[in-house]
Amino acid sequence: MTARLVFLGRLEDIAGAAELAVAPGPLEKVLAALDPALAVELLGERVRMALNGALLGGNEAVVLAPGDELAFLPPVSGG
Amino acid sequence: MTARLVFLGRLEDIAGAAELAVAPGPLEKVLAALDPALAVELLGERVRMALNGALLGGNEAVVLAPGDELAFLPPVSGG
Amino acid sequence: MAPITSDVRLLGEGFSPTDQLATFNAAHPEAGGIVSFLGQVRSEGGAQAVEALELRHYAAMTLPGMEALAAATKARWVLDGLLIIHRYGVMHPGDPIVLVAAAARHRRDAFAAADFAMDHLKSQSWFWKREKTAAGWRWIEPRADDHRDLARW
Amino acid sequence: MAPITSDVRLLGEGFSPTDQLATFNAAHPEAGGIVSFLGQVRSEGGAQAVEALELRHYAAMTLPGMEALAAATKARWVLDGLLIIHRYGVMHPGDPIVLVAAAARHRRDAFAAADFAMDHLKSQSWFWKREKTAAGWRWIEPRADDHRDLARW
Repeated sequence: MTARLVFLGRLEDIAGAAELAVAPGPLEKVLAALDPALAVELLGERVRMALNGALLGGNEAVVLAPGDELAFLPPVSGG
Repeated sequence: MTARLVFLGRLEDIAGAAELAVAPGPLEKVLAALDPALAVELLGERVRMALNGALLGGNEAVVLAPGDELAFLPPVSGG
Repeated sequence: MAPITSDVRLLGEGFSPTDQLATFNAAHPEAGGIVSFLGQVRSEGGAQAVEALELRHYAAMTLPGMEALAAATKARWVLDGLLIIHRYGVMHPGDPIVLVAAAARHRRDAFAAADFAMDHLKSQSWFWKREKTAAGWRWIEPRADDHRDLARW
Repeated sequence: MAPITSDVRLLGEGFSPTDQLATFNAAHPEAGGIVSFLGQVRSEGGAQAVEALELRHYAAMTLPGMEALAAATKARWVLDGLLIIHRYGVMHPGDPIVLVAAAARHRRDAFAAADFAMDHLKSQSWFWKREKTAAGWRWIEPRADDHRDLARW
């Protein structure tokens, strides 16, 4: 079973897809398998992450388990 | 031609009418001709007066001319 | 820039706040935000319940005062449009009393303008109110809150 | 006292703000005052005119965040009812984006609650916006104003 990356806002356009199925494992390993241009954007300092709908603080070591959903959230722009 | 007194809010109930035609002349003479119980209410410190739609400051000597409309305005109670 | 429109009405008959607001919204497609306030006669149970409310006005001053308030409101905030409708006469629970709506490019202007107009309508407009409960009709005195609200501006 | 009702919706389709407000008003006869905010896609002319606007949301977080905001708003002011409706998807000039309404016994609570909810929806809710002009689609960055608005509370 895979894990999923979810790209919000302009990150979806950069990734060319709203979601991407990836092999579970440590985040750095997951990112290393992506297009480097996309990986750089995902690691931008204004991009936050949420694991299964819960916002991460930014200092956690993230290891994706099978079925996990990791979302990359650029700054919100208001309704 | 007479002048008119206009009674607003609870003053209308006390006067028993919304308006009263009076002989023109100085205000104190006009009030002296009214029921004393009504005159006391009209002179209450929270009652303001407006002559022909313009609020008076309270220190003017008011002399009613024929056709004048003098309104007695108790404190407003909001919409 | 087109002149700012405003619409100030003193009505002796009931009105539909949502119809009025729909018309106002449709007239202001250029506004990003519209804030409205609807004040209505409260429906409540119990011995203190208000069965009817009467607002009296003074023809020579009430509507001119509302128009002056609208002018002051438009002068103070950047608005696309302003609507002020106020009832007089006898009203019953659920009836609308007052509707204020402000349309503006920026949300904060619309909120502040509607809030300002309501505080002044409530405390400085020429309306006298009496309420009917099971104990009969009673004239309402000004509330200290109204004066505190006014001191905010 | 009956529990405070609140109605929070995230919609992918258009809605009628005045119909929604009419329903909300009818549900709150006990409230003396109802404040509403309607945000709509601006209609403007010129080369910079927005032809379309898209809001994207994140299913796992956007509606739960709006519900948490409604709970925080109800906890902070004394309200009879609260309505929050927000669109996502592609919208065009004149289309409603967001409707917030707060019903309260006291006017000030209704104004503050609607204002608070809007400031937080604008700056803290999980929406991403892009606009289409003659130059094509462009993602919108957060505005400094939104953060200033939030610092008020």
